[in-house]
Amino acid sequence: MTEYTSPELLTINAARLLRDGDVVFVGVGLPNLACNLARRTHAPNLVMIYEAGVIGAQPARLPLSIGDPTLVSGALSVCGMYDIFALYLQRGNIDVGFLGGAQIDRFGNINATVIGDYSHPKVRLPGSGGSMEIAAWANRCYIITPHQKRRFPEKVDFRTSAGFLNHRQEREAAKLRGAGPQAVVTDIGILEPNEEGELILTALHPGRSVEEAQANTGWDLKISPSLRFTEPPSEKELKILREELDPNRIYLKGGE
Amino acid sequence: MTEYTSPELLTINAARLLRDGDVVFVGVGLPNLACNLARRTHAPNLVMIYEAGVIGAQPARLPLSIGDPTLVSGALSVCGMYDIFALYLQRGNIDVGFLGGAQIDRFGNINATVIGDYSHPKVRLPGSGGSMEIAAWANRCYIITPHQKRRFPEKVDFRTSAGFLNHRQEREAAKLRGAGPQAVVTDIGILEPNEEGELILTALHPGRSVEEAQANTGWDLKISPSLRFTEPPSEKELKILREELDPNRIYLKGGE
Amino acid sequence: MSKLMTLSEAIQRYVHDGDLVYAAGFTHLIPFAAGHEIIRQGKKNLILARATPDLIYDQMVAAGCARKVIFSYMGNPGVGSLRIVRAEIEAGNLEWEEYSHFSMISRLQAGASGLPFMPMNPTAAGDLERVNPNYRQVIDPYSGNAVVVVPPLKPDVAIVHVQRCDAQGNAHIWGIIGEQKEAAFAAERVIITAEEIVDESVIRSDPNRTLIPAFIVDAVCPVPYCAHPSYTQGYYDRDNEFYLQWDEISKSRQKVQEYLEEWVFGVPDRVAYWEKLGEEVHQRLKVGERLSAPVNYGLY
Amino acid sequence: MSKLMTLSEAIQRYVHDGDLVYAAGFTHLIPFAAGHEIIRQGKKNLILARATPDLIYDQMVAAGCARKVIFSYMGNPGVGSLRIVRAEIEAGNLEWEEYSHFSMISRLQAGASGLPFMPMNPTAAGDLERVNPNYRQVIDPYSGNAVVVVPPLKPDVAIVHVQRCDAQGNAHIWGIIGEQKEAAFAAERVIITAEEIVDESVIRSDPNRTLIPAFIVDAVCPVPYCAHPSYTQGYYDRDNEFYLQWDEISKSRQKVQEYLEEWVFGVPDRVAYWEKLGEEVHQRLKVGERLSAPVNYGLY
Repeated sequence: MTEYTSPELLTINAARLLRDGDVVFVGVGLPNLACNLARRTHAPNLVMIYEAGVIGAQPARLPLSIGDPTLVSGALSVCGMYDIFALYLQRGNIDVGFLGGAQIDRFGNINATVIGDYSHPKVRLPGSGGSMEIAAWANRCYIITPHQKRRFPEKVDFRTSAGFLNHRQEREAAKLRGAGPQAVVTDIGILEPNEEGELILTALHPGRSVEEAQANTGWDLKISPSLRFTEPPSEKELKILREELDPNRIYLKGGE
Repeated sequence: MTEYTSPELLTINAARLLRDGDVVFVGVGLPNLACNLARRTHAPNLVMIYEAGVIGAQPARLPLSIGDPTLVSGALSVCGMYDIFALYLQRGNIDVGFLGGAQIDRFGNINATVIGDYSHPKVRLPGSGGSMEIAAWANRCYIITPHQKRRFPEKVDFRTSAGFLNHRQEREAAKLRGAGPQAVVTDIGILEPNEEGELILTALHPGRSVEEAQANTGWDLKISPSLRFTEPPSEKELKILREELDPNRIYLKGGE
Repeated sequence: MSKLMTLSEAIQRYVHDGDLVYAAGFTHLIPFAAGHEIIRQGKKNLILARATPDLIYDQMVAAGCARKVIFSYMGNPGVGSLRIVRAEIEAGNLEWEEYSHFSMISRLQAGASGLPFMPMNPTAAGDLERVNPNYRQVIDPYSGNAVVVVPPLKPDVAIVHVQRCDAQGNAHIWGIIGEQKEAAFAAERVIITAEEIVDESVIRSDPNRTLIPAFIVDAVCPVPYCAHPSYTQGYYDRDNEFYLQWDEISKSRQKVQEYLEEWVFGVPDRVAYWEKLGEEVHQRLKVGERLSAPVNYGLY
Repeated sequence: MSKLMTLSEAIQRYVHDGDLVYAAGFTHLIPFAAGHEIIRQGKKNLILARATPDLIYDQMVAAGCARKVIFSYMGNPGVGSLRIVRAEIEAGNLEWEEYSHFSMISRLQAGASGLPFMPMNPTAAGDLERVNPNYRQVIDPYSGNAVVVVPPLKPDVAIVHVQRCDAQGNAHIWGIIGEQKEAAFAAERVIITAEEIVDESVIRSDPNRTLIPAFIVDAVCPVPYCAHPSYTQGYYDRDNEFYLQWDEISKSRQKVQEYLEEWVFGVPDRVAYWEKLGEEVHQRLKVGERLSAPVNYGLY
């Protein structure tokens, strides 16, 4: 079996969640790599949209920031920020959003704002950016994160963006456009919401265990009755990632 | 004294109401000529904006419609219709709007919609277009119209756009951005609102009389205590109109 | 994925009887060829929405395609009345729903943005709000003042004519851009007609010029001269003479029928229509070149 | 009427102590030179608003120019934390007011449109709305559902960097256009900085490219390389290395002061700053040519 790093594992599993023809709101880093990997494998018709207002970018290099000029030169379309949020996201034109945050809780709610009290912050985080809206209005959301107990509390300190709130029914009552988080891809496995909207373990990566997942989760993590193992990263996937997408190992080096 | 047609008289008197530096929402026809005349005389820094979304046009020919391509080629800026109404007009960036309509009443309200009952129209007119908003939000509005009794009823059949409603205080209570109609230029003279917002006769063109004005107005037209006569069209004004602005007499021919 | 098809095929597939149709354009880029094809295919009971109905809706109403019009200015621009629509309204044969320009465009903006309404500052005129129950009020929670709101307009199908686009539907538009972008984003289905189909590389050379992205587009139809007697900036002039002629034609229902017979039913498509217009018209509407100064996007 | 003046003069005339300043740009076109000039002139008690504060606000906060920040994402884009702003907030030394991207931009859109609020669909997250009383709700009169609204943001002064404009301030912008247009229309005063001042004829060759019209502009300042370490599409690259360096510099207040001494107070203007950066940096940030395909506006 081929060796791979934790970011490679996360990226490859995220890529597999994308469907051909999906319109994706892309961030920099691993989601960007995951989308480009999906395009080169099973989803050639993926439409990539950057929150900076860029549609159909053909970057000649890996962008450091979401507003990199390489995303613009040769793109299909560029529009302003109001339009990208209103005409694309709020209108319901986005199939998939990627989210991240310092904390993700039992019902998939995300904290990207503050650790501790909001008015007297212990750790002040960058804040919502577009994630409040992406979490609400993209048809499906995916979260990519290392699996650590401090990142998975029972309840987030601050709810920057909505998962299923306190129960799937609560989200449904709020009449949000999107269906909420569909999967959390970690370096141990994959969590997905059950009928109540609670995140449960539905897959383990090769070599990882249920006990490991539970020990690194801040709530009593339930296990899906149909728990499966993910397919290990293939030679092809690793080759595309390493040789074409991130040859300088900017995002894919291990040891995070 | 030089001869002139009624449209020439209207245009020249409208032009004189404009101030240097005014930002004007321009229609086709006489308002367009009036603005161009003002630019060539006392208001070289007039900014002309067409409701089609064109700013700073330099038309090489007289446009038939407000969306003529000659307005676009060589303009300073072109924007969409939402922006021209929102960022320019509603934001308060327009100093002057020109209005017209089938009926103008005692308090400067305008009907451009229907003669008779709205649901069973006797005469169906084109409707508001932008005039509902221009009348409300431009800082000052001017109306250019032939002086005829049927055009000046006591009360309009349908209030397409607001003058002073039933009294200046009523308009003020509505907290509209603009100050309302400031003058109605006719072929007999000029009407302006008094303290109550009622249109009264403030000026007569050379050779016209108070009696003539009153006979052609559908309400008991009051006369300003400081009634004046307008300066007759000057040689210079007529020359610019006839030789530069409408050499083919498309808008300036008499006999209306 | 190419979406290239003939206009006839696109109208067949994407315009259904009873649809709310928005054929976009403020004087500029009005897709007359699409209106003519709708007439030829005998579509019925359409709701025709446009800020400025222009002659194209006069013709579609005359041909019996519509049961209702939604508009904010019903005129023959620069000429006068829109005689057929006006007569049908006055005769009680045609439903109508009416707005001011900004409320009409605000409806499209709400539809394009996925909002349940758009607010507008009050105009105090009152009568249009009284006769059209789609106008409502909400209270501004900051000042306590009333604000006027209109609901989204979401056409079943928008038809948008553009200067150039690629086979997927990424479209460059310049000149008066009216409500083209908003109509496309508000609509469920989008038909693009284009003067030219260009290689994707032309589109990619100037992404800021792309107002409509391919993924919201259903059909891409190459239709040179689609807009005549309206115009396409940089491609041909507005046929002001025809706008004046229509004012005469539309005084008589018989002449209107003759016009439709000859210029709509009498030609199979826009190529034939344009040829039939003849050399004199072609020459009259020809325009010279006035190119934009290029901008550098940079190699990154 | 020419509004040409030096950046120093523009900041002196149009930025006052206590002003709400919006230096626009989403990663692209951030007017760093204007921020540095504000620091040099020792402006105080500013309220600094930006969707993405970026390093420019970190530096202005470090220099003691600000009493408050308004933002929606407070990070060093692509790198991590904005250390100075963050530390000052954590220490209780700096007021802040916080939004999501769309609510921040909706505030500008309301300000630019002259509306008392902009509606947004609900996000249900709740906590940001709880801690920021500027978020309110109104009831959609069509469905009865709640809609979230934010009030207009009307900066006292907006600073907008552009690729090219004429001496009056008619400005062409391309590449990522973020919230430049909205900030300019929302603000009471507008300062334009430009890579190039071009003849009016260049602007008039492509009116659809003009996002900001002169009549809302107060000052036009020719400032080549104004955006470094941010970038100007087609003119120079983003200095990603500096964004990484700042992450190190900003770990130490002493190093930050040394940086300000050397690169802000130690140079009189942007010309000197750019020269001081030196040939290696100039070469590294140079970009090749990739021109837009021209469009024909036509001679009419």
